[in-house]
Amino acid sequence: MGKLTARLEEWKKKPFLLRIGLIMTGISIFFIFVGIFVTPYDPEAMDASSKLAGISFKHIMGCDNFGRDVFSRVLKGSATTLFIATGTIGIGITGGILIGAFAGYFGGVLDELLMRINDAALAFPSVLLALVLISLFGTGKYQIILSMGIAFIPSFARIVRGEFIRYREMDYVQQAKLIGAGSFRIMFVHILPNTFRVLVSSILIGFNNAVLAEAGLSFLGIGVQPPDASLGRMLSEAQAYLFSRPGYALCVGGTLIFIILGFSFSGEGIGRKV
Amino acid sequence: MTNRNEEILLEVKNLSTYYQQGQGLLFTSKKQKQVCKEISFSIKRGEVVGLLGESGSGKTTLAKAITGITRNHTGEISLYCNRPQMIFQDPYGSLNPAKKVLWTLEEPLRIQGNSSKALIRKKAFEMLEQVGLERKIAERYPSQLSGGQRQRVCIAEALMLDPKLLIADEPVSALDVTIQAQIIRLLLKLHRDRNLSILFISHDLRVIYQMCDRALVMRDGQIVEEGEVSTLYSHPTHAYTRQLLEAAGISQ
Amino acid sequence: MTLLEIKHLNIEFHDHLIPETVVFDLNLQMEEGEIVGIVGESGSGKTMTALAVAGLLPRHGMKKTGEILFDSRNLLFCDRKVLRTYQGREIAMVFQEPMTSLNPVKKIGWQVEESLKIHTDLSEEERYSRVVQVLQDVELKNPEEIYHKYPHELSGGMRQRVMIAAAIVCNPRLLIADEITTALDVTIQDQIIKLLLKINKATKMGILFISHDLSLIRRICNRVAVMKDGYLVEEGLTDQIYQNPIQEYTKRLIAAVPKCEKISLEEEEV
Amino acid sequence: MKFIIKKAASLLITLVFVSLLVFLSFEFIPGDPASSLLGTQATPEKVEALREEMGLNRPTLVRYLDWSSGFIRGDMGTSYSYHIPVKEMVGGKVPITLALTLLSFCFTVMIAIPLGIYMAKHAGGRLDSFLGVLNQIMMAVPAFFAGILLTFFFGLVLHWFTPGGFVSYEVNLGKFFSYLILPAIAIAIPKSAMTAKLLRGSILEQSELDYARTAYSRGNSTNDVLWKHLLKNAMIPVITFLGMVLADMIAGSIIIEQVFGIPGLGRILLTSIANRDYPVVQAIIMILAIAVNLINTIVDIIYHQIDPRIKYQ
Repeated sequence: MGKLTARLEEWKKKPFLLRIGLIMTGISIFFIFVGIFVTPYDPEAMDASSKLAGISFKHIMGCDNFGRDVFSRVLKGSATTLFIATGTIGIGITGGILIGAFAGYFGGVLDELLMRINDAALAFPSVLLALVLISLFGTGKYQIILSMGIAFIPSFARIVRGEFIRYREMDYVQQAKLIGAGSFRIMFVHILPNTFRVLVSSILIGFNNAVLAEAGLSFLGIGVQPPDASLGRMLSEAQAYLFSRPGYALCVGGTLIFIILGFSFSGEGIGRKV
Repeated sequence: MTNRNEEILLEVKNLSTYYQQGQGLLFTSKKQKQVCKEISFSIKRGEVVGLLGESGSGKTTLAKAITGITRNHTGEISLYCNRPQMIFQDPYGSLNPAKKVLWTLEEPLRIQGNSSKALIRKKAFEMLEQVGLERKIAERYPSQLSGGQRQRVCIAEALMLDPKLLIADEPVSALDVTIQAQIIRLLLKLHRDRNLSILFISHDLRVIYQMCDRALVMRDGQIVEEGEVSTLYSHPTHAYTRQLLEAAGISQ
Repeated sequence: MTLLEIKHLNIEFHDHLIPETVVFDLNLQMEEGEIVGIVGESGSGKTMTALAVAGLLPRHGMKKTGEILFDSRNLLFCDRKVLRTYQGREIAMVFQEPMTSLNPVKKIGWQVEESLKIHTDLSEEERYSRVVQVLQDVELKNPEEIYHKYPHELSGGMRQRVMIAAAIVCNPRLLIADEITTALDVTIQDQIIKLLLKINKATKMGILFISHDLSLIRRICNRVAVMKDGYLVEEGLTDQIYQNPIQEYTKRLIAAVPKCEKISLEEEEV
Repeated sequence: MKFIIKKAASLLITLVFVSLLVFLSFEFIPGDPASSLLGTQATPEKVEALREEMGLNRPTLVRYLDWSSGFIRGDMGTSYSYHIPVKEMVGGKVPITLALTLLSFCFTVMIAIPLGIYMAKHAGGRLDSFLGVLNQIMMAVPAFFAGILLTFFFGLVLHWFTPGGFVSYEVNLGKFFSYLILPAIAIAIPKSAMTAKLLRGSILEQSELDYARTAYSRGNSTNDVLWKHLLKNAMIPVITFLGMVLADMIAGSIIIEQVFGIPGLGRILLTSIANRDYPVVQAIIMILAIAVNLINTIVDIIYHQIDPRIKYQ
C-alpha cells in the first residue's frame, strides 16, 4: 500500500503534459494491442446492408462504403500505423546514433563527409525523401518502413551529432581518455547515456512525425496497400463520402489526432522536465 | 627533500603546441595557430611545481599536451613514470552526470582489466576515504554533491591508477575560499603521503605560493620566468612577473 | 548625507514548494560618495541584496519586506514607473559576466547610449559626444571605433569597461558592482579596480562593491559588510574588520584567504 | 559579399551532389525502362533497339553528364508514359506549387509571429496556457486532415467554394488565388502552431539571459526590453526554423494538392511514381531539391546578416 502511494506521489510530480500524454498513449496502445486479438467485427467482412451506416450502438464509428465496421478497421489500421512508426523510428534512431556518434565524436574529415551527405538528405523534407525511396523500393509495409526509416536517419543523426559535439569537449570525457578508455568505450559507455534524455524526447517527437508521415503516404495511396488497413488510406476513402457521411472521416481523423497528441504531449512533457 | 628525489619524472623540451582554426574540406583553409612556443622544463619526483599565468596564456593547452589528450605538437615530452592524471577546473563538468560516483571511481581499473571486481571496489572505497569522503557518497550522482565534494571525487578518480604525477588545472578556482583551503590541504597531504608530484596550474599567486616549491610564469605561450617560489616572489626579474605580483597586491 | 538606507530587508523566494529565505533582516547604510563592500561566499545573499537595491528582483514568486530608502523613497515597494526613473539615471549596475551582460546583436555605441535615450532629452549629436566622452573616461582607446563595434569583437576587460561606461553615462549617484572582476584576469582586475577608484574620486559616485574576494574589498572599500547564509554577520570599517574581526565566521573567512605563507599540515589535519 | 560567394559555391556543390544521388538511385532500380516502355510488345530485339535509341547502353557517367547538362539547358528528357518532353509536362505546374507554398508561408509568418510574441508576453497567464494546449493540438492535426475539415466546413456546409474546383492562373489570377487560400491555410495551421511555440520559447529563453537584466537596469520598460533587445536575438533560431518550414511546405503541398484536387507538381509526381515514369520523377525531384537548397542558402545569408557573431567565427 505504501509503495502504491509513493508511486502515486511520484506520478503527481511529473509535469501535467507528460501525464496527459502518457495516459493518452497508454489508451491508444491498450486499444491497439487488444485490437490485434479481438475486434468487434472482422475488419474485412463486408455487409451490403450496412453500407455507410451511421454511428450506432452496433457500429460505434459506423460503417464504410463496403459496409465494413469502421471501429474494427480503425483498430487494425492504428496497429499498422504504429507498427510502421516503430520500425521507422528503430531504423532511424539506430542509423542516427551510429552516424551522429562517429561524426560528432571524431569530427574532422569524417564529420565533414558524413554531414555533407546528411545535409543533402536533410535538405529534403522527410516525406519527400520517403517518397523518392518508395519509388525505388516499391510500396508495401516493409518497403515503407525501410524508406521512412532511411528518410528519418538524417534528422536523428543531426541531433546525436550535436549532443556528441557538446559532450566530447567536456572534462569528464578528457578524463576518460586519461584513464585509458578507448574511443568506442567513450562514445557508447561514457557519452551516450548522457544523451538519453534528448534522445527519448526526440524519439517521441519522431513517433509523432512518423505516424503523420505514414498517414500522409497512405493517404496518397503509395503507403500501405490493401488488404492492410491504415488510417491514412481510410481517410482518403472517407474523403469521397465527406458530404453524405462526415462522421466517417471525423472518426478516423480523430483517432489519428488522438494517437499523435499522445506522443507529442509526452515528448513535450519530457522536454519540459529539464 | 631535494637530495632524496633527484629522479626526473617529466622532461619537456622545446614543446610547441598547435591549434587548428577552422577545419574543413572546402574553402576553409586550415590555419595552424601556435599556442605554446618552445617550452622546456622538468619536474622531479616528489616535487610540486606551479604554473602561473592568466587566461589565454596556454596553461591548459600545455597540460593537455603533457597528458596526451591532444597530440598536435612538436618537441619532446619525456615521461619517466606511468601516465600522469589530471584534475580539471570545473568540478561540474569533470564528472559524468549519468554515472554514480562508485562507477566513476571503478572505471579506470575496469578499463585496465586486470583486477577482480571485488578488488576494484575495495580500492574505490579506500580512495574515497583517502580524499576524506564518506562511504555513502559512492552511491550518489554528481548532481547530488557539492562543488568541494565533486573535486574530491575527481581527485580520487585520478589517483585510482596510482599516478606518480598529477596535473591539477586550476582545481580550486571555481570553489569558495573556505572550500579552496580544504582542497589545497588535501592535495598537500596526498603529496606528502604518496610522494606525489604535482604540476599545479593556477592564476592565483597566493595559492601557488602556498602549494609549490618551484613555479613557472607563463605568458602568451612562453615561460618568461622560472624559479624557487620564495626567490621568485621576493626578487622577480621579469617585468611581467612584477606586474602580476603588483596586481595581486603582493609587493615585497 | 545618506545616499542609501536598507532597513530590515527580507527576501523570500516562493517559486518552489518550500519557501526559501535568501536575505534575513538586513540593515545597511551608505553615505553619498562612499564605497561600501559586501563580502560573502556563494549563497550568502549578497547578489540578491544588490538586485533588490537595483530594483531587479523578479516581480513574481517572491515575498519582500523592509525598506530600501533612496532619496527617502522606498524603492522596494514603489511603482514600476517611478522605479524606472531611478534605474539607469540614479542607480546603475554592472554585472559579473561582461560577455553575456551585453546584447550580442547590438553595437557598443547603441548600448552605452541607451540610458541617455531613456532618461535625457539630448540630441543625437549630444548623445554621441557624451558616449565617446564616457568611453574615453573608462580608458578605452579609440572610442569612435569602439562605438561601432559588437561585444564579441572586444576582449573581456574591454567589455567590462564598456559595461561600466554604459552604467555611468547618466552620472548616477549609486553604482552597484556585482562581482565585476571575478571573470577577469588579475592584471585586468587591478586596472578595473583603479578605474573605479578614479571614477569615485572624480564624480563622488557611491559604489556598492560586491565580491567574494576579501583582498579586493580591502583595496577598494571604506566600509564592508560580511554576509553569510542571508544574514549580515559583521559590519564596519574595512581595516578594523580585517585586523580585529569579532565574529567567528569573519575570522574563518579571513583565515581562508590565501596568503603568501606556506601551509603546515601538522597544524590541522584535513 | 565573400560570404555570399562562398554560400553560392557551397549551394552548387550540394546540388551536384544531390543530382548525382538522384541520378544514381534510379540507376539501381530493378527492371529495364526499355522493356517496361514496350510493355507487352517487348521482344529482345525491340528492347535492344530501343535501349540503343534511348542511349541506355552508354556508360553511366556519360549518361549522367548528358542528363545533367540537359537539365541545365532546360531539356529534362522525355516521359516514358506520355512520350512528350518532361519540360512540357512539368513547366506549367511549377507556378501553381510555388504559389501555394508561398501563400502558405505568408499565412504562417502572419499568424505565428504575432501569436508567439503575444504568448511570450503573457507567459504563465491563463490565455497563454490555453493557447499552449491549443497549439499542441494544432500541431497534431495532419495538414491533409485539416484540408478535409476545411473542405467539409467551407465547401459542403457553407458552400463558399466548389470542392475539387480549380481555375488556372492563366485564366483568372484572382480566382486562382482564391482557390489556393483554403489549401494554404490547411498547410499553415500546424506550421504556424510550431513556429509560434518556438518563438515564444525563444523569447522567454532570451529574457532569462544577463543582457535582458542589464536592459532592465537602465530603466527600460518590459515592452522596450522585448522589442528593442530580445526580439532580434529571439528571431535567430526562428529564422532557421522558418527555412525548414518553407522546405517542408513544398512536401506538404504535394499532399494538400491531392486533397483539394489542385493540378500542381505533386499530382504529376504521384502519377509518375505510380507509372514508374522515372524521367519525370527525376526532374521533379531535382526541381524541388533546387528550390529547397536555394531556400536554405537564402536563410543562411539572412542569418548572417542578423547575427554579427557569425562573421567572426
